[in-house]
Formats: sequence, structure tokens, C-alpha cells
Amino acid sequence: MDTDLFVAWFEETARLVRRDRDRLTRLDAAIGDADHGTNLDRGLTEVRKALTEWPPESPVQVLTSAGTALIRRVGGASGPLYGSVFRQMGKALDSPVTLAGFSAAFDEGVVAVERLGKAAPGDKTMVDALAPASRALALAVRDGVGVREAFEQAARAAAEGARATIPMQARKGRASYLGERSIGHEDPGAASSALFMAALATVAS
Amino acid sequence: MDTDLFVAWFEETARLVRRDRDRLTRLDAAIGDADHGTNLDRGLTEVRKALTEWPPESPVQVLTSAGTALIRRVGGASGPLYGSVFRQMGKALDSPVTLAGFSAAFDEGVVAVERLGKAAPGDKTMVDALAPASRALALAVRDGVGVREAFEQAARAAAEGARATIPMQARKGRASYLGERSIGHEDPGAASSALFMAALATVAS
Amino acid sequence: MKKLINSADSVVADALKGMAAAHPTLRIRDQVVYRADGPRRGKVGLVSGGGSGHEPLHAGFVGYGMLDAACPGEIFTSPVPDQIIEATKAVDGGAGVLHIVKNYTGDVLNFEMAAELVEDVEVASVLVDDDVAVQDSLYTAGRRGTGATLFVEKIAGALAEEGAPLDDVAAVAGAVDERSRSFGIALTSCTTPHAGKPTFDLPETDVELGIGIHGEPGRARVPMAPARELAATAMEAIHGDLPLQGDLLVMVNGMGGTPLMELYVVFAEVAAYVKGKGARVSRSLVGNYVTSLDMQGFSVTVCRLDDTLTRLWDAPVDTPGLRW
Amino acid sequence: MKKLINSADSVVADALKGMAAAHPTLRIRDQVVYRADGPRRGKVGLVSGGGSGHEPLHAGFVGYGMLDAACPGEIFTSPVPDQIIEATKAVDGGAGVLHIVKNYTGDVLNFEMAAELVEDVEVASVLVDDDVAVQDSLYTAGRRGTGATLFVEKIAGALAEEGAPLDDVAAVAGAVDERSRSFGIALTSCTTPHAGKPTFDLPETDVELGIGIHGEPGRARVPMAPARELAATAMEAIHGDLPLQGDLLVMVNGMGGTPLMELYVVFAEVAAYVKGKGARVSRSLVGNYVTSLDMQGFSVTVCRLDDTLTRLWDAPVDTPGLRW
Ligand SMILES: Nc1ncnc2c1ncn2[C@@H]1O[C@H](COP(=O)(O)OP(=O)(O)O)[C@@H](O)[C@H]1O
Ligand SMILES: Nc1ncnc2c1ncn2[C@@H]1O[C@H](COP(=O)(O)OP(=O)(O)O)[C@@H](O)[C@H]1O
Ligand SMILES: [Mg+2]
Ligand SMILES: [Mg+2]
Ligand SMILES: [Mg+2]
Ligand SMILES: [Mg+2]
Repeated sequence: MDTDLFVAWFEETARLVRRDRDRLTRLDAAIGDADHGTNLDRGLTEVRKALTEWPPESPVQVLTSAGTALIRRVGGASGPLYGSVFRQMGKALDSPVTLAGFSAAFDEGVVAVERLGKAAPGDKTMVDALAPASRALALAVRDGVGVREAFEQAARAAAEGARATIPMQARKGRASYLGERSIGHEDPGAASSALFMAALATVAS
Repeated sequence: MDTDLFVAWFEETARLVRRDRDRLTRLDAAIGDADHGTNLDRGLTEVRKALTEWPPESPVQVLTSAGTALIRRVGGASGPLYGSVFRQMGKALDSPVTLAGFSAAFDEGVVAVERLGKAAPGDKTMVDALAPASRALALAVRDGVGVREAFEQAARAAAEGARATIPMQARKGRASYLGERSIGHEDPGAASSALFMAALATVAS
Repeated sequence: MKKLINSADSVVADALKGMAAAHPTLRIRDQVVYRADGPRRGKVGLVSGGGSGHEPLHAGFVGYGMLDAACPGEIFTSPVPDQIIEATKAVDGGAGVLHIVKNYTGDVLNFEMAAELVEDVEVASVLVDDDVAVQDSLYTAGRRGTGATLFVEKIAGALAEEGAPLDDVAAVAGAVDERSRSFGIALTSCTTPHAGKPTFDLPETDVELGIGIHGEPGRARVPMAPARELAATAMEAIHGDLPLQGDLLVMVNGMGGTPLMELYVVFAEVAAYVKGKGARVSRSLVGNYVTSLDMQGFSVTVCRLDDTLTRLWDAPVDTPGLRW
Repeated sequence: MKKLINSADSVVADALKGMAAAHPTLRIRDQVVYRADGPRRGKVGLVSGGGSGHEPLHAGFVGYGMLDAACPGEIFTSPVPDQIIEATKAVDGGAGVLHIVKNYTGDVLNFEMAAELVEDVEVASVLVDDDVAVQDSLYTAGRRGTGATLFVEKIAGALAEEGAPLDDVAAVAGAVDERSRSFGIALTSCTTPHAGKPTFDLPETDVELGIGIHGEPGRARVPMAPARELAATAMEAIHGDLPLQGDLLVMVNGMGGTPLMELYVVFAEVAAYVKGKGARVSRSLVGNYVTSLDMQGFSVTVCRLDDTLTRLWDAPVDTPGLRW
């Protein structure tokens, strides 16, 4: 896995988030404050700008640069959280990048989010998409499947994880204010996490 | 025409205005500020209260008391204007009250409004209902018709006068701000003037 | 329509109760709002009033350096002479009383009646008519009084506080009115508590130009446009009537339902427009001051300042709605 | 949706341009709003911030006796660490800086990141969490920060102006938060410029109880009721959490689209409720201070005063949004 693949990952994510911006904002309107799509779209535009203006020379640079751009431009809860995923992943990534290395580093990123957000699976947050994706990657490594297949499994796990947030009652973030009224809606952060993983599957194929 | 008839006139007007309050307010919403029905209803409630609390002993007292109550409670443009009609009419009324005396006094009331409001027929105001009513009374006196018939002719003239304001462009009051956009709506003050005259016809029959 | 009221009939009285509870500097009696510390001997008294629904105008401008009393009528309905007579007598400190009257038929008639009926008090009147949306011609009731009322009340109030005689206070009030122009634009109608539904229907695509402050529809309906264009429309109407030059006092006023953030967006455009004409925004005010219930929209009021007016504008004021 | 904006993307920047043009006492740089006369040597600096859409909070409270800087984020979006870091460095006069943070995950995370990254400046933080509509439990992100933020900023700002050290300023800020409670009710949803339609649908017959200030729906939906009952609902929620007693500072705050007249109607009911509990409205504020764009509705915030807090509340303040 080379620098270009990592760059392509964020470019494809940016494309998907732009495409789904209004859907993400609508999901956030239902149980939050109607800004998630706009926030993330603004952040990923900044990520693309950063990656173009200072062309990265390694996967680690891509992750650090993207994470920093997200922190610098997204704001809200999701900015620091997504920023931490990728900055932490960048810190943990060994080169050259193997699937096992990717999986381990990604998991550190997910753990960083859980720690920063004090969120656990079942709290109805992005963790409910990210953690299953990370687990799927780990299983794929264990089972020795190829990169493409592994990323596809991760994307599926993330999408299922996002969908599984629908019946949950939120315990973290803005949706938690709603109490039982948060039940019945997909978490916007989990939905956007699924887009990150879908983008990964696309660029690996 | 005795004191009771004059009291009954205002009581019947109060009833009609209460019944048509929302219609008058709607007319005012179209070309004014949506308060004419409320204003007049409040004023006539006060008139009834005044006539009950201090029982009048003559037609002049009814008119003065009603006019004062209207001035004291209606506010807006219509309060001073209607108040002046009846106070001025009271000043001009001779006793005992004949149809000719009524007609002459009423006309002085209408002239007072024209003077106070600087309004002439055609300006799309209450004058467009009051002036024709006054003319109808004068004609009835000239032709020697009975009181009941005279008041009915006045009521018809007022109603026609009110309807005739529809195609007019307002030159006085709030509706004048609308310029040509005031065309096509009945003037609320003319409509309420028609109710005063309708009430008169009812109590005389 | 949902409103934070107990009933349409009691809304004005209930709001005045709230004002009395919130502002110990005010005294409220028989639907007249007074400065609790008035009248002051030898000071010209300032009385204004008009229909309710324009808050903080007028009652919110009662206090040191501004009004001595305000007479709130029912919603959008001029006060009655009784209120004005009471207020005029109560605030007279021996130096006479100035009536500040917005030019509406109802306000004019009721204030005139009151002025005639007050005995033993010297009364002068100033008519505020700043709205350039209305032609002052034989075919209208004359220009409406809108945003400039605040300027007149503030500046005349400051001069009265200095102890100037009635003639001078009336003169400066008249000067402010002559040097001021306004224009308003509505994005939505307001809803009066009694009517219970919007006074006019305005589709999502359109705005009303040249509105008044009583939910009267405007002079024309045009397609919605960005803030820059709407601000330019208002400024052109004003500039066309009174060329913008020199030092200006500029107010971007919300109609009641428009958030402050949007008013600042408009103010940025107004300031740029003024600069483009070579004039200068010397003093400014951005906020909801002369409102029309819950209407969304804004008005701009511009006053050409001179040194005296600037000094009087800057003079201390201490009212619920304006304080410095 | 009609809004007085040029575009949804530029609304925050455009509004800040307007603020800069309207208020010479402010200096605005890189989406941070500063006092033009700061920093002052030896004075603790106060920095707050949060999503935009709550105007005049926070930027409107920058000035003498209140904030030294405000960091406005995008609409309803916490500011980013860069803004907070810049602001913190710029306002430090050597005595350290207090971050006043409303308790929302995003605000907390971004302020924490910034605090970690600022070097050479002593930073303390106070978390405002006054909204009794939210249970502070393991099952929520904790109570939200709403109206009490204004109280914290005003009172801590006054103490900082007196030259108190950072610890004391942070302590009084914490004390104000602990002694304050809020509850909000919405009659309508707000509409964010980007979404372009109401965040939630609320029928003509219903209101939302226990709303936040970002258009989040509330905890429950109940039938619309007269102002008296809605005020009682809010006051009961507050009184149930922090019994009303002694001298109170009471704010009836509009959510942005509600006219002042209605807020006074509510205030009258709130004052009557307080009296009924044997407590006293000692200080009050009625107006649009901590808003949610164009939402119609109100919130009540109550703070139990003591002599020190009263003195600090009364101390002079000179900001666009609060001045005495
Ligand atoms: N404590 C938390 N831990 C993990 N994720 C969180 C937490 N709080 C919020 N989130 C995620 O952030 C998303 C909201 O992001 P966004 O709308 O951009 O920020 P904000 O809530 O500040 O408006 C939520 O849908 C959720 O997935
Ligand atoms: N100058 C005037 N002369 C005569 N009638 C007038 C004048 N101005 C207004 N009116 C009448 O008053 C009516 C409006 O009354 P109302 O709605 O109660 O007062 P306002 O216009 O102050 O809200 C108009 O429909 C018109 O008939
Ligand atoms: Mg959000
Ligand atoms: Mg009317
Ligand atoms: Mg009226
Ligand atoms: Mg947000």
C-alpha cells in the first residue's frame, strides 16, 4: 500500500461525503444539530487542499496531514474525533505498509477515538461503525485474505454497524440529550464512518 | 325618536361589529394593519358599558357618551373619527328629535370626520359610506318618507358606498401607503360604517 | 400561530406587567410607562407613544436621556387621548412637554386631541416621517414614521436632559427627522395575536419592499435576493431621496423575528454601500429596535449627523432598550 | 427558507464583517473577535467561543468587564483549536487565561485540544452546564451549557477586571455555574442556512420542552399552552433541581425569533412564580441573548446570588450585547 492509495482514500471519501452531505446533515437534524454533513464536507475539502499543496511523501504523512486538516477545519465533535483517528493511525503505522500493519494502526486510531470521546460500542456514535470495521480488518488479517477483500469486509462491517445504531439510545454526544427519542434514527457520525470505509474498499479495488 | 332608540342603535351596532369583527380585521389585514375589527369591538363594548353605567337621559347624552367612549377606547384612526361623528352629531341635535333634525345633525357629524381626517369621498375611507348615507337621509327628508324607510335607504346607501370603495385607490389612512395595491379591497372603515347604518335601520323597524 | 401570551386581549397589559417587574427604573400606571424618578423640575418632558408590537419602541426607551413617558396602545393601535393627557400632565416639570408622534393618521389624531385637551401644560409636537417608501403627496397620508423615531427620541432626550427649553428640544427633534430616512424590507409577514394568522401571504420566493412597521404590505413584491442586493435596494431608495454624504448615523434594524447574525450581515453590506458613496458611518446601531411583532426582515435608517447631533447621540442614556 | 445572507458558506464571515464595521471597540482577525484595547497587563484574559447562531453570545460579549476574546465556529459548530490557541495567546496579559466552555462534546474536545497545545500561557477552564432538561448521568453527555454562560462571562469578567488572579476568576466562574439552572421551550424549530429547512417539524398545536440552543429537539413534546403554564413548566423544572430561594438573578431569554413583547409576558409569569416560592427577583435580564438562530421560544435561567455575585453582576460592562 503506497502513498497514492492513501491519498486516493481521502479523495474518494471527500467525493462520497460531498455526494451524501445533505443526507448526513439530515441524519444530524433528526437527533443533533443539522451540521454533520457540512462540517465533514468542509473538513475533507481542506484535506484535499492540504494534500495538494504539500504533496505527502509517505502514507504516514497522508494520515497526519489529513488528521490535522480535519482538526483544523471541521470543528464540532467530529473534527477532533476524526482528526484523532488519522493522526493516531499515522503515529502507529509502520512502513512499508502491510495489511496487518494497516489493521493494527487503524485499531489504534479507533481506540484513540474511544478514549477521547469516552465512548464505547453501543453508545450510538461513530465508534459503532469504526470498531466493527477494525474488527473485520483484524479478522481478515488472521484469515489471510487479500487487501481488497479485507477492505470490502471492513466497509460492510462499518455499514452494518452504522445501520445497527438505528435502534440504539444515544449515550454520548448531542443525541444523548434526546433520551429515548434518539431511538429509531441512524447516527450521523456512524454513517460518515461507513463512507470512509466504503471509500477505502473502492480505492483498493 | 327617543333615548331608547339611540341606545338600541349602539347596542345593535355592537352586536353586528362583534359578529363581523373578524371580517373587519381581515379587510384591514389586506390593506392596513389587521386591527379594525378588534378596535371597534373594544370601543363598542365600552360604549355599552358607559350607556349601562350612566343611563343617558336624552338622545344627545347617548351620542355624547358613545362618542366619548369610542375616543377613549378605540385608539387608531377610527377611534377619533367615529368619536367625532357622534360627539359632533350630539352637539348639533335638537330635541325633540325629528327625522329632519337627525339628518342634519348626522351630516354635521360626517362633515366633522371629513374635516378631521382631511378626507373626501373617493379617498377610500369611512367617508365613502358615511357621506352617501347622509345624502340618502337628506333625500328621504326632502321626499317626506318615514323614519323606517329613511334609515333603510341610508343603510343601503352606506352598504353600496362601502362596496364602491373596492375599485378605489386609497388616498388617506394606512391603505394609502399601498398605492395601486390598495385597489381591489373594500375599505374596513367603510365596511364598519355600513354596519352602523344597518343597525340604525334594524332598530327603527 | 403560537405566541407566548396568555390571551390576545391581555397581551399588552401582561407585557407591561413584565416590564414593570423587570425594570425598577420604570413606573407603570394606567397603561402609561413613566420614569420612576420623574418629573424633573425645569426639564422639558418627552412623551411618545403608538401602537404596541414595536418593542422596545417606545416603552423601552423611557429613562434618563430619552423619554419621560411612553403611551403604548393596543397592538398596532394608536394610544387613546386619555393616556396621552395623563402622561403629558405627569411628566411636566414646568418647562413644557414635547410629543413625539409617528406620522400615522391614528397617532396624529389621538395626539392632537390630547394636546388640545391638556390644560396648563405647554405642548409642542414633532411629527416623525422618515420612510422613503411612501411618497409624501396628496395621494397618501404622508410618509410614515419608522426607525428615525429612535433617533429623534434619543437626541431630543439628550438635549432636554441638558436643560434646553421646549423650543430648542422641538427644533432638534424636527432637525433629526428632516435629516433622517428609512426603508424596510420584509421576508415574512407578522401575525397579530388577534388575527391569529399572517397579515399577508408572502411566498418562499419573494420579499416585500417598502414595508411599514404594522404588517402593512409593502409597495412592491420582488424575488428574494442575497443580502447584498436587498441592502443595496434599501440604500438606493434612501440615497435617491437624501444623498448620503458626510458623517452618518446608520441603524440596521430587525423587524422582530430576524436573528442578530443576519442583521450584521446586512450591516456589512450597508457599510460597504455608504463607503462606496464616499460617506462615512460615524455612529451605528444594529439590532431589533423598532419592530413589527414577529416579522422577519430589516429596515435601514440613516441620519446625516452634524457636530451637535453627534454630541447628543453620544450623551449618556439609560433605558431598558438603549444604554450607554 | 429566506435568510438575510449572501450564502450559507459565507454567513459567519459576513456577519463578523458587519460586527467589525459596527463596533470600533472590537478587532476581528482570523475568525476571532478581540477587544481592540487588549490585552491588559496583569489582567486575567477571558476566552469563550462556540458555534455561531447564538448571537449576541459570544462575540457580542467581548469588551470591558466581560470577554477578552470570542471564537465563533461555523453555525452550531464548535470552533477549531487554531482559533482558540490564537485567542488564548493574544489575550494573555501575563496573568493567565480562563476558557469558558459550554458543555458540548465538540466544544469540550476543541477547547481541551487547544489548552494542551498552548504553550507559555497558564490556562484554566470552566465548564458551563446549567440546563436541567438534561440529566447529568452516564447515559448522556452531561448537562448542556446554555443561558448561564452569559452569567459566567459577566461575573467572571467583572472579577478579572478588578485584577483578581486566575484561580479566583476560575472559582467564581465555577460558582456561578453551580448556582445557575436553565430550562428552554421552543414554539418552532430553527432553520440552519445550510439545511435550508426546519431542523424539526413542530405542529401548530405543540411545543418542545427542554430544548437546547442548537435546534436539537427537546425531551418531550406537549400541547401548546398559555404563557403562564409554559413559564410554570420551565420554573418547576428549575425549582425541582435547585430550590428557588433568596435573591435571584433571573433571565428570560428569547431564542431569536420571539419578539420582546412576548418575553416580557413570560417574565411577568416567571416573576410571579418566584414570588410564590418566597424568593426574590433581585436582578433580571429580558431579551434575546443566547439564541438559536430564528427559533421562536424562550429559556429561563436563574442564578442564586450572594453579595459578591451581585456586586460583580452590577459592575460596569461595555460590550455590544450588554452594557451598563
Ligand atoms: N463522545 C463521542 N464519542 C464518539 N463519537 C462521538 C461523540 N460525540 C459525538 N460523536 C460523533 O459525532 C457525531 C456528530 O458530529 P458533528 O455533527 O459533526 O458534531 P456536533 O455534534 O458537535 O454537531 C455524532 O453523530 C457521533 O457519531
Ligand atoms: N384620514 C382619514 N379620514 C377618514 N377615515 C380614515 C382616515 N384614515 C383612516 N380612516 C378610516 O379608518 C379605517 C381604519 O381604522 P383602524 O384600522 O381602526 O385604524 P388604523 O388605521 O389606525 O389601524 C380605514 O379603513 C378608514 O376607513
Ligand atoms: Mg452536529
Ligand atoms: Mg387598522
Ligand atoms: Mg392600527
Ligand atoms: Mg454542531
